[in-house]
This record gives sequence, structure tokens and C-alpha cells, in this order.
Amino acid sequence: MASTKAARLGEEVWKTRVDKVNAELVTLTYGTMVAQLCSDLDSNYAEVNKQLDKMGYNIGMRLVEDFFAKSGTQRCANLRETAETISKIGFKIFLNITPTVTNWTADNKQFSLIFEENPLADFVELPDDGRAQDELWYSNILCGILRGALEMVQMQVEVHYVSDVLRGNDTTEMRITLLRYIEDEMPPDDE
Amino acid sequence: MTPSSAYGHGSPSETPQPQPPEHTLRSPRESPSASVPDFVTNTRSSSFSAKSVLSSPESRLPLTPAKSSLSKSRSPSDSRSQSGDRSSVSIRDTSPSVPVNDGNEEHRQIIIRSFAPRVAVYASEDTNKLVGQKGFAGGLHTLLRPYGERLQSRVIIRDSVGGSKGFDDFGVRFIDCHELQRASIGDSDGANADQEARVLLNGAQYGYEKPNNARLSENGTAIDQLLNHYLRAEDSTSIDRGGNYVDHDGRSNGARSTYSPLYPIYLRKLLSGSSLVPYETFSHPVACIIAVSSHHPAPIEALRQLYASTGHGSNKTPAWVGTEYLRYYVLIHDEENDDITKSTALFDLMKRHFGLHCHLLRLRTSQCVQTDDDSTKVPVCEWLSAEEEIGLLRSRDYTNEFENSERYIFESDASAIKALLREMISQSIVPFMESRVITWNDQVASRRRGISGRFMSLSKRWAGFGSNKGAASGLSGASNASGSNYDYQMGFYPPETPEATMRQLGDYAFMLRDWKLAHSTYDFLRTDFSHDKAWSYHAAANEMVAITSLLVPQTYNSKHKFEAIDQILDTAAYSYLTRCSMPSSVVRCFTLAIELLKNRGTIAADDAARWGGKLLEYGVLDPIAQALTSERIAECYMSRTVLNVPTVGSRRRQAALWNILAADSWVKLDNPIQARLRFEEANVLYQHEHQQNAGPSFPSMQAFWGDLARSLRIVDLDGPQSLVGYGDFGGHLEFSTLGETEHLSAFTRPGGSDKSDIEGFTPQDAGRPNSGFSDRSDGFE
Amino acid sequence: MTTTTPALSGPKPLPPPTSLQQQSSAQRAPPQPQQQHTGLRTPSNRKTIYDRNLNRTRTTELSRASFAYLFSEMVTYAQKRVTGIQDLERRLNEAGYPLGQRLLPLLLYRTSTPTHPAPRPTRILPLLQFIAHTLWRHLFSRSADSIESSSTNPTEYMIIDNEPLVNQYISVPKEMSQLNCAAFVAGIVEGVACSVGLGCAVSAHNAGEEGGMWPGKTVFLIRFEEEVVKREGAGK
Amino acid sequence: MSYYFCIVGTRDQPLFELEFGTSKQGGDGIARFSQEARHMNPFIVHSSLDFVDEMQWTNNQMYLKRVDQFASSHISTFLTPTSTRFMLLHLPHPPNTAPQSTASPNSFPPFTPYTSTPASTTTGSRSSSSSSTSIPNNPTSPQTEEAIRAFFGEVFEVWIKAIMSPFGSVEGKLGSPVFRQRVVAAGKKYL
Amino acid sequence: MLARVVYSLIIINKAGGLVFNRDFNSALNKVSVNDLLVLAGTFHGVHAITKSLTPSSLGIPSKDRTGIEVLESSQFRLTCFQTFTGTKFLLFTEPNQPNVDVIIRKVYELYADYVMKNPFYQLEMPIRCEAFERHLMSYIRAK
Repeated sequence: MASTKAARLGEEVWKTRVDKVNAELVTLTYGTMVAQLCSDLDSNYAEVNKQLDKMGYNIGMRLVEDFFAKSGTQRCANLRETAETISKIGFKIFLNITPTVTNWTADNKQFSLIFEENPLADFVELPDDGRAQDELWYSNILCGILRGALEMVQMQVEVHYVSDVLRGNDTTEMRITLLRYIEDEMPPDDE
Repeated sequence: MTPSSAYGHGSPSETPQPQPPEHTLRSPRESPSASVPDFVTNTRSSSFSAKSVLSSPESRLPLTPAKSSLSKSRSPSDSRSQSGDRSSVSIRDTSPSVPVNDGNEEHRQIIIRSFAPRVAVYASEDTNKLVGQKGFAGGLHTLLRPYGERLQSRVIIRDSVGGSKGFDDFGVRFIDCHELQRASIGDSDGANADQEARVLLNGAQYGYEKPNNARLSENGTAIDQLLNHYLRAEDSTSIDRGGNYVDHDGRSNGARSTYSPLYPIYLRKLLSGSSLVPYETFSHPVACIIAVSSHHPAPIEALRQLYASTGHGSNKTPAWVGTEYLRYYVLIHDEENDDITKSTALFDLMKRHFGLHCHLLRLRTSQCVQTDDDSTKVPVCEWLSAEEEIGLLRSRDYTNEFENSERYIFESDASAIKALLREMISQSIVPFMESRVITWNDQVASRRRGISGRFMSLSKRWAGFGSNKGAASGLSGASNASGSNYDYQMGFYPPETPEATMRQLGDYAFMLRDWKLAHSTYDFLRTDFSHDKAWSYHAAANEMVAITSLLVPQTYNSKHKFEAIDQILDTAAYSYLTRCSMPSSVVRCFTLAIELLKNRGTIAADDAARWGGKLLEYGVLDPIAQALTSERIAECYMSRTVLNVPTVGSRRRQAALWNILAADSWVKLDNPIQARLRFEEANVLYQHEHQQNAGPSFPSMQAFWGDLARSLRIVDLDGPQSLVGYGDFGGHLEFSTLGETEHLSAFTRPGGSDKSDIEGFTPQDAGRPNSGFSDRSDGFE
Repeated sequence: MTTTTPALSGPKPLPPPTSLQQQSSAQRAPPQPQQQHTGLRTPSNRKTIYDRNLNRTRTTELSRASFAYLFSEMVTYAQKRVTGIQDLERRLNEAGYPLGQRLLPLLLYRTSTPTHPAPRPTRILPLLQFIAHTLWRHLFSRSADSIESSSTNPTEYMIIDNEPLVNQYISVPKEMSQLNCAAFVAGIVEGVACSVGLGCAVSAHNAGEEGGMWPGKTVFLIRFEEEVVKREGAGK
Repeated sequence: MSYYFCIVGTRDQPLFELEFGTSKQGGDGIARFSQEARHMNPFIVHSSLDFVDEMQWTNNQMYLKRVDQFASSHISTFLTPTSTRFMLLHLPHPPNTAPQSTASPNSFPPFTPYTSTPASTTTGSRSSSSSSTSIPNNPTSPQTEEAIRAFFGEVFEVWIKAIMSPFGSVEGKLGSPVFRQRVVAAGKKYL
Repeated sequence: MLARVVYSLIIINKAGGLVFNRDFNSALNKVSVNDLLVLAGTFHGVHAITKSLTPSSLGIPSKDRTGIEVLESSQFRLTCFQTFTGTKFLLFTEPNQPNVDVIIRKVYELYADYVMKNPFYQLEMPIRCEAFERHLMSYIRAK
């Protein structure tokens, strides 16, 4: 699906078909969740990242239904189309942002999402403990969501952040790699 | 975080128990005995401080200044415990609503009693000789004085509105006629006259304050020396006193050690010092005793001469002292050598000549010693001024026998004197004062308050009255054209002018404890005085307006009222300091205000503390007074604080601060005992915040805190153990005197440090043998 | 490595508590720059939260779904580590509490103008008004449905929401029927009330009747501490 | 004027401390507290909390203006809705001391001589201590009051930003260097 | 008079398990839960097979091939909607019930909201979500 078409669809769905809620409620709620995790796992940030990813995965598996139900998009022909759909429709209708799709690898199996803004991270300043900025991926839940959602449509992907302005980087970049398509339970018909 | 912990005071664990309001007024120390009647707690705290001023005699080696301090300071403490329950009686009928707690009442009594009528004593040579034989070298007044300070009987006084009240603590102050004369020296010859006038104009007080702008008055330093002496004396016995100061187990449930027992002594000395000044008449004689003995060949003639010397003509009293006071004639009959019948005849003759104000006093001439049967001890004077007391201490130092200080007379003499005083006071002096009050009230005050009073500046010219009119107008004409009665050259109002008379009216009413009348009178006067720019009068009048309005029994205390008092005190302070540079008057003015405000309960306690702060700011206090005042401020805030219960309006942190400041001052004064008490109290107050670690919650406070603790050798800060340090305190003393003082003097003001090594006396005394004090006090360290 | 060094040319940092002798020497020493807390890096464009306008997200919206999923995960996560329903509600309450603490100053800041600073809601009724209207409108874009005070107990008040937004998609299984996930919102309310100084405990209770008009009706019960109510009385 | 600024948590724990001096009218922004004053400042501020606690219920404004005076130090308070207390101690340099002099105002003892605080007839709880109306000199002038209001207002905004972070807390230390910078800047700007 | 009626709804999970069924009126005869389970399983299988029947000559990638979508008797019609995630919604309606696809899509949305956003629902498990049923009923009733 062409980028512009996706964009138009995303806009349209966001405007007409999505129930809204105050952004700060979401931001603050996510904030307390992360803070809660940090204290529960006494600031073992690696663990926190993992936990966030797991939560995201659970969300992704459920969210995908809402995505299709609301957007009514069709299956994507290829990863490029998927990427556009994720950015222009997925992120649009859930977080009202459209990260930039870029940095494709030659084999078209890897791309990046660059986040100009990130509602989850509004108000956030990482703890000044000398570790958080090196170890914690504050918005890691998004990685899990993509992983979970794509898996539901038979795409096994690996998702991780490569940079985050919260860490003092100049951009927030997420890297997505397609590992494989999960084939139907039915054996592929021969010939 | 748990919701409740998010807001300390809100947390359920700290919800205060409901309490009866007056209960919260009490200091925690007393709250356990909340149900006990006022006077009980009162006496209890009094006897407490009494105990702590003086350790028990047997605990002392003989021949130490401590001993003298023992005998000296017993008087205040004894009287304190008495005035304790007395006060509660008189309080009932004067002001039922005043809350009684932590010795406030006692201080109120000290204040009231300090304004007692003065009675000058004019005694003939032979009389003084006779008294001298009895061992009273000072003359007749030294014999009468101890008995005059408090009558053993109740005195009934009628107030201006006809109501009458009985007072058990009424008394008079006997002064030697020479004190009047000393004040008047040079009053005659013009040379000193204008110099004195200048002195007067910038407010210096005869014999009370040095005209030069020395920060401390002679009197002030005298008090300082005296208190310092007491402190030295205490040091020597710190070991056995430690227990009295701090009750160990109490600290957990928030009980606290009381303020320094030195404070009442300080207050008393402060008030004893007041001397003859033009702008207030408290120390002017209300009456005088004219006495001859039966030894005199021509008694009547002698009486006449003495009478003559009480007037103005003979330059005996200053021009600004009114001479319209009561003359009281006493014939002293020598029981041992003279014939009573002759004396009685003579006495009848006296009465015919001099009227009813006569008394025949029968005394034995021989000196009485303790071992005589029917010997009785002469009570100690409560109201010795600091100088007098120091003099006494010195003189006692020559002769190291302790007994020397205690005087004895025969029972019969004592009762004769008491009888004389009872009769003189209740039948002559009080009625005399009452009648003056009534007369002046009708003749001057009411007129001035009348229609014309509204137009002050106009009316005052015609305000002279009766025989004095001529004199008044004449004087004012002479002194200045402005038509004011104020004599600008001499800096006073002649006694017969309406202003002077009304001031006297106010003071009489005050001494008769008719606060309402006194208040309205002063209040009326201050406008006159400011119009005349008679600033010393102006200041004094304002001071008294404030004091009386605080003495008038109040059914309720309105914040508004206290704000009014704020203004008046400010004005008084401004006139005293800026216009007249009379610092020590401000000390009295504010100190009284503080005590009386504090006495008003919690609303006013803040104000009291605030004035304390101002007083300290003015920098007019002696070092020790400064420390004591800081303690007092802490006490004011404590009275609003219930430990371990977060109540709205609590002043826990303020109290803590002022305890710390007091502790710091004590350290600089090189007095670790007092310092520790304050420190410990502050510690209790700060611990309330967070039990885990001691001291204030701000890390940035810990430095000062820690240094203070270290300098006091309080290593283990939390828990009662820290008090263990007290036990072997004597051992640490020289350490904390030498080692830590200059260490701490990092905080000390320039010159403050030298204050801290004041010994018993100032250098100029050093040459004299009696400077032995300092040696002794060193001896204890 | 550090892109920020505090501009401390002017003010001195407070001297660390040391003994006096050291201080008197430190007194003469020039102000040394703040040592601790230079760890945080910021992007080269220096954009930090301190550069964001506090009103920027005032009216921004996100999909309700995104909140629903987060909240759902919060509940699931909490559920894994609790002993029972009360415990679960306590956890949700604690999760909400910080939101209250943060929203209170934020919303008051936003309703303030230089000339008319918003007052602190220091008494019970203004506080409840603030919560039921200002706070509710901000979070759920509508006011709460009613505020009630207990006729029997002066310390108890109720805020009623007929269909709490946070519960919109949630169906509590029969076996946990007394659970109400709006305990999260109760926590927010408690956070607001307690941090303003009116100590209280807030709990969420199901008040919806079967087949009734508002099956999800929820009562937020606010129990103030005695002390608070006493103070009210004293104030009047 | 020398300033000691302290943010105090509801458990009387200091969360942020800063000393600075007048920047207005050519001030060099350097605090000139004597060593003694520097020791006393926290004590004084701490003791003023008594009055703040009381006013908290009688005055529902956030800016409580001057709540206390100790010798010639004045304490102004801003009370955040979360009962966090901004305490600003401001101490005018005695008229005689030039900004450069290292004279020690508010050394305790002694209290400043009364000549520096003439007994005025203010019935208010504290009395004025200087005639000049300029912010650097007169702690009680309306100008000063307004300047401090502005200062507090700005700090309040920065403070909100700090506590909005999920890792910030109304009871926690305010350690962020950026926060400190902003407070310093506010001081420069208004005081 | 029986016209335009939605009889009932069945939801079958990825693995062919019956996770939800609801009758909207009593028109259809009741069958035992067992029969329903069988129906679900069988339909799942049949669906898969029909899907693989798709002629490869059309060159449609297997994942895009669709299985059986409508079963019809003269009394009722069964419409099947399979989501991209493999969940199947089976709607029994009166044969000439119009725009069934709209109804199914709406049901799918309700499912996405009240089932998938409910923290107490576990994926692939039988659906017991009071809110879902409530909204489902009110929607169908409104038809």
C-alpha cells in the first residue's frame, strides 16, 4: 500500500473511528508503570527492558485485532508496505504519531523507525544514577508491541531501540528486522 | 510510597488526641499534672527552681562564694515559693482568666511587687546611733527595710471606683534620705545644672545610667557580674545539681527541663535597680519617716529640723521630686535605758505637734545574737539592687564567717517593728495614697479629660489648678514661651504642673494596683508628652500604658489588642533608644512586656517571643541577659508546643532554634551546664521530626549542631544516655573552658570572646582583696 | 562525556558539613563547581523536559485503546504479584497515587494567571470540587456524576462516576466480583487530597445494579482523617 | 542582598539548597553570608516552617509572602499545592558594606545593632529594616515582594517539570543539574 | 415475519476450539454444546481444506487464499468471517438478511474492544466477558 494512501487512511481512521483519551493520562500511566517496574526489579534495567518488552508483546497480540477491526486494512504484500502501514496507520491511530520509515537494508528485511516525538516519554527525565541512561530503554514496550502484533500476522520480527533522546542521543531510533514469515498450519501445496 | 506518608502531618499515626484547650497551653512538663490546681503546679515549679539555684548547703564546702550565693539567693527562691500560692489567691480575685503556667504567675508577682511605694527615712543622729548599737550600721532604714518589703498581714485597698481588694503581698521600700540627696547633688549650683539638664535631655538617669553612650549601664553590668557570680557558684556544685535539671526518663514522653532558674533572679534584680528619675515617680518617696530616739535631748526640735530637711528649700531633694508626700513621725523608745513614762509623755506631745501620723516604737538597744533566747532572724532583703548585693557579697568576703551575714534581733523588737509598719501602711500610707488619687483624679485628670481635654494644646495652658496655678504658669512662663509646662533647660516638669501631677496619679494608682485608672492616666499623658517633646516622659508613659494594659484583667485576649500594644511598645522603644539613648530602660520595658504577654497565653506568646527577639536585636543586653532572654523566647514558643503531637500553631521548631541560640550563648559565656540543658532540650525538639538520627533534619544544620555537641562533650546525641556526660562534668570543665571557647569563638562577635572570660568582677576591681571571687571560681575549674 | 555543567559561576554551592576549622579555611576558598549530579546527558540540541512548555500536551489526545492496553497490562502485571483482591486494589491505588501528586500542581499551574494565581484547595469542599470537575474533566473529559457527603459520618465523602473510563473495556470475572479496577483512580484522588494536606484514604466500590442503567457505576469513598475534619471545624 | 533558597519536603527534609546574591543593579550574583550566617541560615529557615505550617490553613495562596524575620534576615515562602515549601531567606547587605566587602551580615550573635532596624510602628508581625525601595536593599518593599513572587513563579514551573517525571518525586531530592541551572537563572533574572 | 433476523453467533479460535456462542433468539433449534463443539471443529477443518482447494494456477500466495465463507440452507444462512489472526466469527442469520458483513465487522470491533482489552481475558480461551455480551446484545437487538 502506497505511503500516501496509508497516510490518508490513517488520518481518516484517527479522525473518525478512534475513541480518544487525554494524552497525559496515558503518559503518566506509562510513567508509573515503568517507575513501578524499576522499583520492583530494584533498578535492574536490563530486566526492566525485558519486562517492558513482554508487556508490549502481550499488548501487541491483542492490539492487532483492534488495528484490523478499526482500519480494515488488507494484508500487506511486503515488508515495505508493512512498514508504511505500521508508521502511517498503526502508530497514527494509537499514538497519533507517524515515525519516519528509513534506513532500509539492501535485502529489504531491515528498516528503522525514527521518532520525532514520543508521547510515552513526555515529561520524562531518566534517573541520574549513572546507569539508567546507559541501560534503560524507557519506551521498550513499543518494541514488544510490534513484535507481538506482527507475529499475529505470521511475521516473526526482532525489534530493538538503537538510540533514544532520553539517553542524550539526538534521535530516537527503533530497528525492526524481519526474521521469517510463519507459514500456515497447512502444508504448502506442491508444484 | 504509601499515601499516608506523603504528608507527614496527615499521617494517621500522628493524629493528635483531643485535648481540653487549656491543656495545650501548658508546657509538656506540666501537662501530666493538668488537673492539679494552679497554685500547686506553681509552687512545685518554684520549689524546683529554688532547689536548682542552690544545691543543698551540706553539699558545699564552707568558705566558698557559692555559700554566699546560697544565703543570698535563698531569699528570692523562698519568696518565690510563697508568692507562688499567694499569687494564685490574688490572681483569683484580680484576673480569673489569665492562664497560669511555667512560672509566668510568679514572674507577674515579681513585677507587681517590684513597684512598691518608697518611704524615705529621715532619722536623727541619736536614732541611727541607737540602731547602730543593735548592729545595723546603715541606720534606721536598714533595720526597717527587710520588714517593709512584705507585710505579714493583708492590706485592703480601695480603688478609684470604690471597690476594695485585699492584698497579701503588699509592701513598701525604705530608702535612706541620703539617696534622695545624692540624686539632688549639684541640683542647686548652676554650674552642673545645665550640664545635668543636658544629661537629662538625652535621658541619662541619675545614678542609674551613665550619660555617655556606654552600651551597658553601670547597673546592667552589675547585674551581669552578680549573675555571673551565681553561675560560677553553680559550677562548683554542678555534679549534684545535674539531676535536678533534667529528668532522664521524662525525655521520652517529652517532659523537659525548666528554663534557667537564674531568670527570676535576673528579673528581680532588673526591677530592684530602678532609681530616682524625673520622668516616673515610682522611686519618689510616697512618705517619709521622721524619727528621733528617746535619747535626744530636744526631740521635738530635732523633729522640726528633720521635717525642714524634707522640703525643697534645703536643696535636700531634687527639684523634680514632689514634696507633698506623707510625713510620718516616729519616736524610738530605748526599752533598756529610758523611762517609758517619759517617752509616752513625749509621744503625746509629738501627737499634739504633728498630728496623728505618729508612732512610738519601743526597741531594745543591746545587740542580739543567735544564742540569745527570744532571738529571731532578720529576714533577708528581697529587693537589694545588684550593686547592693555585690557590695554585701564583697563585704562578706573579708570576714569569712558565714554567720556574719545573718542578723538577729529580739522577738519583741521584731513584733514592735511589724506593728509599726502595719499601722503606718494600712492607716497612714495607703489611705494617704488613696486620697491623693481621688483628689488628683477630680482636680486634674477629670478636668483634662473633659471637653477641654479634647483640644489638648489649647486646654493645657489653663489646666493648672488650685494654689499651684501661679507656680505652674510662672514656671512655664520662665522656662519657655511655648506655653508648655515642660522645662526644656532642666528637662523636667516641675512637680506641681498638671503633667507631673498626673504622672504621679498614674504611678500611685499603679502602686495601689488600680491598673485601669493607671492605664487611662498614662494613656492620656503620652499625647501631652509627645506634644511637649518631653521624650523621656513620653517613653516612660508609653511603657506604662503597655504594661498596665497587660495587667488589666482580661476576659478574652484579642489579637487586635496585642497589635495595639505592639505600636505602643515600638513608640516607647523609639523614644527610649533613638531620642533619649536610654538602652537599659528598653531592657526593663521589653522584659516586662515579654513576661506579661507570655502570661496572657498562647496568642500573645508569639508576640512575647517577638519582642524578645527585638530586644536581642537592639544589642542592649548584657551577655548573660542575652542568654537568659533567648531561653525565655524558647520558653514562649514552648508554651505553644505539644511535643510529639503535630498541632496547628505549634512552635516546636522555633523553640528548638532558640534553645540552640541560648545554648550557643551559654557556651560563649563558658557555662557548659546551662548550655547542655538548652542543647538537650533542642535535641528533644529536633528528634521529634525523625527518630532515627538525632539533631535537626537539614544536613546543612548538622555542622553547627555537631560542633555544639562536641564542645559540650555530648557525643552520643540520641537517647538519654547522652546525659551520662553530666555525671563527670566537673572533669570536663577546664577542657571546655580552655579548649573549646576560642574554637567556638568562631561564632563569637568581636569582643564577645573577651566577654566570655569575665570572672566574678571586672578588671578595675582586680586590685581589691575582694576580687577573690575570680580566684575562687577559677579554683573550681 | 557530559554535555551539561551547571552554570554556577554566580552562586556557591553550600559547603558540605565539615568541622569549623575546615570551614573557616573553606570560607576563603573560591566557589568550587557543583560536583555531584553531572551525570545526565542531554541531546546536542539541549532539549530537556525543562524546555517543554507545560501546556504543550494540555489538550493533546491519544487513542483510548492505548490507555486501555497499558492499564490492562498494569492490572495483569499487578495480578501476578498480589495475594488477594484487597492487595490488588492497594497496588492499583499506589500506582495511581503519584498521578494525583503530579496532576494537582500541574492543573493548578494551568488554571493560574499572573494576576489570579489559583488558590490551593485547602478545605474539603473546594478540594472535592477540584477533583470532581477540574481533575475529572482533564483526565476523562467530563465531570464526575456527583459528590455526596455521608449523613452519618462527617469524615466520609463520595464521588460518584456512572461509568469510569478506566473500566470501560473491563469485565471482572464473577469470582472477583467485588474487585473494582478504578482503585487506580481512587489512588489518583488520594494522591491529590493527601498531597494538598487533607489526609484521607480513598477506595472504589461497585455500585452498579444488574441490568440497571449504569452497570459500571462506581463510588469513590473518601475517608478523611479526624484531624482534617477537626481543622475544618476550627477554621469556620 | 544575599539569598539562601531551600526547597523543603513535607517531612522537613531539604530537597534543594542554593545560595546566591543580588544580580539586579549591577550585583554580581554572589552570596555574602558570613560563616556564622551560613551556619544559622538553615536553622532560621527551618524554624520559620512553624509559621508556614500554620499559614498553610489560614492562607490558601501559594505565595505566602514574608512569613518570618530573624534579626535582619527575612524569610519568604511559596507553598506548592503538594505542601512542598520554597523557602527564600533574604538578607540585605548593611548599607555601609559595599557589595565587595566581606562584612558578615547576620552574624549571630550579636544581633544587628538596633540602629539598622529603627523601631518602626508597623503593627505587622515584622518591621521594616530599610528605607530604600530597591530590590537589592529593601527586603520589605513591594518591589521586592513582586520580584520574589516572580522568582517563585518561575521556580514553581521548573519544579513541576521536575516532579512530572516518573522518576521525580515531590519528596525526593532535586538533583538534576538542569533544574539547578534553571533556578540559578530565575535568581539572576528577578533578584 | 421471521424476516431479517440474526439467529446466533459462534466464535472459533485459531486452533478450531469453540470459545463463544450466543443465541439471539429461539428460532433455531437448540443443539447440545457437544454438537456445537463438533460443528466448530468440523467447520474449522472444512474451512482449511476448502482453502487449500484454491487453484494454484491463480498464483495467490497461500496466506492470502480464503476458505469457505458462506453455508446456506433455505431456512438460515451461516456467514463466516476469518480475521487475519485466524479467529473465525460464524454468524447464523435469516437467509436474506442484508449486509451481514457490516454486522460481522461490528461484532469484530466489539470483540477487539471488550474481549481483547479486558485484562481478565486470556487469549484463545472461552470468552466470558459480561461487557462484551452486553454490548453485543444491545447491538444485535438494535438491528
